[in-house]
Amino acid sequence: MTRTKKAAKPSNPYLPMPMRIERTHVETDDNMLKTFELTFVREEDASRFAFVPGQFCEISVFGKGEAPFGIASSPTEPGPLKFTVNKAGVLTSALHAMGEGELLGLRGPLGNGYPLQTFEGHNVVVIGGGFAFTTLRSLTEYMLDKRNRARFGEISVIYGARTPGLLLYKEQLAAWEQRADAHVHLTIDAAVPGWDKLVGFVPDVVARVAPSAKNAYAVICGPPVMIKFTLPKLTALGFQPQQIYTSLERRMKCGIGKCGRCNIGPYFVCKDGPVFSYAQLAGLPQEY
Amino acid sequence: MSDWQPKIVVFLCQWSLKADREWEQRFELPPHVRVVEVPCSGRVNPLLVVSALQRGADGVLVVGCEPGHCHYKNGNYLGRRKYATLGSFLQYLGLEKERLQVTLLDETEGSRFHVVVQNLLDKVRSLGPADALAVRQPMACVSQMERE
Amino acid sequence: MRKKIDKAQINTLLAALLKDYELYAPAREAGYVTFRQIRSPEEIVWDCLVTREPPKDVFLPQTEVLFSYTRGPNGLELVSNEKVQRERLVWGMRPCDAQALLVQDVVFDTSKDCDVYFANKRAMTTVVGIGCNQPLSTCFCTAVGGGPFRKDGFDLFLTDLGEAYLAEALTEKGERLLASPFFHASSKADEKAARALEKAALAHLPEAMDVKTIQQHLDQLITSPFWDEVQASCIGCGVCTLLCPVCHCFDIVDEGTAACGQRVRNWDTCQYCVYTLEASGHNPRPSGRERVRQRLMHKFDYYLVTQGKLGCVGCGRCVQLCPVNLDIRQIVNEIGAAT
Amino acid sequence: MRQYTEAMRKEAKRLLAEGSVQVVIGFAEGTLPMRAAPFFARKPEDAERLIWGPFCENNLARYLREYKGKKAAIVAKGCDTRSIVALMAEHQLPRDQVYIIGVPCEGMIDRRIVARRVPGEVLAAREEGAELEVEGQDFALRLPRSEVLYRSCSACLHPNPVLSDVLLGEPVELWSQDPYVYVREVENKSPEERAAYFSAEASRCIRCYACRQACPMCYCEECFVDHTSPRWIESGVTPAGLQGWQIGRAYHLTGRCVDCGACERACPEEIDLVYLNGKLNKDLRELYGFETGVKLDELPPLAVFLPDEGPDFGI
Repeated sequence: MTRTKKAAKPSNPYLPMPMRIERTHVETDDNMLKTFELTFVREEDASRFAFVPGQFCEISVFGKGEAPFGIASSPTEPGPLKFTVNKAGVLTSALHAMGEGELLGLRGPLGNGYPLQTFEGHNVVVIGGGFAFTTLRSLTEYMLDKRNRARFGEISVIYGARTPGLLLYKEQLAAWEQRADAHVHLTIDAAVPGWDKLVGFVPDVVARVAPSAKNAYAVICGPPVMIKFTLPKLTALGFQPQQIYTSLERRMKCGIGKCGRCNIGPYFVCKDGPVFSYAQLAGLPQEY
Repeated sequence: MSDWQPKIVVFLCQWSLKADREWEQRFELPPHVRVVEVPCSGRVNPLLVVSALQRGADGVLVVGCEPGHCHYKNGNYLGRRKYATLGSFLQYLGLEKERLQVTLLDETEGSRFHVVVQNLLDKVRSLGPADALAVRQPMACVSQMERE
Repeated sequence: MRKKIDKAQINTLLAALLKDYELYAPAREAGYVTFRQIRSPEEIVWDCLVTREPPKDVFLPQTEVLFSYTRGPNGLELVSNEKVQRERLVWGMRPCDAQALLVQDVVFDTSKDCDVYFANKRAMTTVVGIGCNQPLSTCFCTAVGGGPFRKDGFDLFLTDLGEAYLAEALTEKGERLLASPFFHASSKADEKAARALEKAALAHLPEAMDVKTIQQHLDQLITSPFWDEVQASCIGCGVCTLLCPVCHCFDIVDEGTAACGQRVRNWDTCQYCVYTLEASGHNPRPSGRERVRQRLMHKFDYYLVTQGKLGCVGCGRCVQLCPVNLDIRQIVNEIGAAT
Repeated sequence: MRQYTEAMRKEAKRLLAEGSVQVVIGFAEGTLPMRAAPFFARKPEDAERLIWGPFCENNLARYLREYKGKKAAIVAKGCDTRSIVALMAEHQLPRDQVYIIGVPCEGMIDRRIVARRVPGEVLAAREEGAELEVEGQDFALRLPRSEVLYRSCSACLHPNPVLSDVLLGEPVELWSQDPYVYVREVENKSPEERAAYFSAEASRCIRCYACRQACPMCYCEECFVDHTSPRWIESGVTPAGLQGWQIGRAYHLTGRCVDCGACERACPEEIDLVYLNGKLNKDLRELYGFETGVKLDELPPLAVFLPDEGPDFGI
């Protein structure tokens, strides 16, 4: 096999783009989740950056390394890119300590994103739990955008958190609730004074709301235990594995299918995912 | 070489010198002596000593409390075997044994602390830079890391 | 094109090549032979079939600075380390290691998101292979689709004829080497001798595995207690994977402060318990059974899906070096019976 | 040494048939010459696969952590039993959860020394009295056992189990004169030579952590080298990263290492690891008269002190 010189010099996929923290916003009353709004430092990066809901980026906190985060804003939204970060480890703690005006690195967009073309013309049921609602926010906002709304059928959102204070994107949720063309079902684990919406775990709420599987797709993101108990409910409602999509979380380093860390079966979550249908995941080791 | 100054890291028990905090006012330590206060000399993780050496310290001083005066009863004594074995081990790996010093000071002995640091500085200065163990890549940005 | 070089001439040739190339070859290190950079041809150990470390470090250094970063008054400055300064020559690579390199090519040298660090080194390297006249008892290249004289992946291929090497150029880079006056014409008899050597070597090696069947079996074994038995003796070290010529997993870390430092990649392995551990404490591969399964599945199943070939080249390093004699050949043999 | 095999199988079969243990940890025939493989007999009939010989080099005590809360029997030579005692002293292993099948040991054979002493690949090897008979494609020769022992075995002070529930065979006689001869060799070098030696040995490390994983005493839930905050050691195979790992690993075993040499046997890069822990063990012996894993009720040496012991604090 002859190795000839490539026509164009490939760009280096490991070099991050410089980003400025425009604004930060604490999302939850436990202070563990913070949304970072990032703007491109270089104009050429901003113009080149095009993404679909469900894609993610590797955020660099220099000195601490890189970690993957789903893009929480929708491509239809003007202004900065949004990322919501749970304070869990070394990098996210350092990130939480950073403020407006500070510099970060960003690589992306990475991954496949939600299959919007597949969803087109169908009803979409968005199911989320806890802080795994970031790319679901992007997806919902995208579908509800006036330029896109007609491309999709009925849109339902079922979103639960332990307490009202732990729901992300409260303003956004309120805005969606006002719309006639979206069914928004918010739930918390146990009743508290002042909460007049649903009470109960997400799997039970899914059973109660009972979205029809006919001509529909479900997208589900949340803690493993929520997903474990919601899947049978969806199956009972008639959803086939190929109608249910999820976005997998794995430790990812390179984000481009080289470092091997996020391997599940023949897939790399970073490159072939993070969005998969349960039909794709059937028969693979449950390493997620 | 002429402008080389020995870098010293001091792990100072927070209780030792407690009654003589003014030592800081009475004399100023040279800028290349860094004092790290620790809860107890006996509880200093040996990896801290190794880390100091790996980050370019030429000498390490551990200061604990006088016998019988440990705030935790016997932390200073519990540290003794640790420093004896660690010092001997590092020496075995090629480090000059004078570069790791342990001393016990009364809570009023700020002035003696000064002398101890000065003695160690003199000793390390006469030994020259510590080069037995590899130091971490300099924090200054190097574009290429050579790998043999 | 084929030519020949007398063994007496080879060091003179290599000494000349050292002026133009960084040279990597099997050479002694402590009490064993490993693949490393050499400064003089005398360092080369010619009769070592399986070097302790494979030559993968030439293209994917175990520790590699990707770029350095500085945050100064002008914002963020990144200086990439992707350029390769000098041409490299890998001398005496064995066919199994070349097969591994071909697997890594598909991973790294992609049209989208090409790994420029790997690709630049690959483009700047000429690879000279050598056939294996006397395979070891731990060699099983033929079982996994390779062969002791397989030439894919090489620019130039040598066959040891006793007093001389038969040299076949397979690429332009190989032709360039073969143009050296140290090479002279070879004969039909030399080629015949080379074929005889190959035949003799093959007699020492096992038959090809039924790869498709193994893959089907593995797919059925995902939740099987088989893996509990396999992993029982595994101690979870990284010997098998770090020294595997195919395994290419790496970690990316920053060495430095927020103001300035380097982004570095280091080899990593799926056999470490911290490899998949997430900051939340969740571990998708929580025990030895998942980790051992991952190694086997990746090599004997997933690579077949993604590349149409195995992720094992039969070099036998893991067989020789496993501290607890966990033998991948034996595991693969037992897969059929376990289904 | 092979004479123990029959007695071992019988004992294992009895234990498994009675159900008094869930597993017997021992060795089975390896897949290569000069190798035995750790083996886990779970059914009485598995006992037939147990073997004993000069290549049973692994310290099986490292597997006991996998059987927490279960009753396990273990085939243990002198050093393995010392590890078991040390684990008990550190409250990692209740005495009643392990049944020790003690085996007097004549020292394990270093397959790497043998490989270097013969002119080709070793295809078969067997013990014949005090000699090792080695065969390859074009050679067959005999090597004196004493010349091809692991260094830690040549120096061994406890070839007989220090603790056992059943002892197979008769205790062997001690052969070692100076357990720390290899430490003394390095001690006698100049500081520059010692630094150069350590640096050269550490430089070959590939951070596979086989040394750690093979060690019965390296049972930390999270190893210091994997800590993310603080990150104690530089991440790569750089001189500082490798030396930092070797110093940290060795020193964390102070007063805990039993000189079994399992770390060094596991190392694919043949790094001299025994000389590091040997030094720490030698110091503990000379300074405090302490020897790891020989007394059940002895506290780890760094957890205790005597008010008037030396060496005293400096300056």
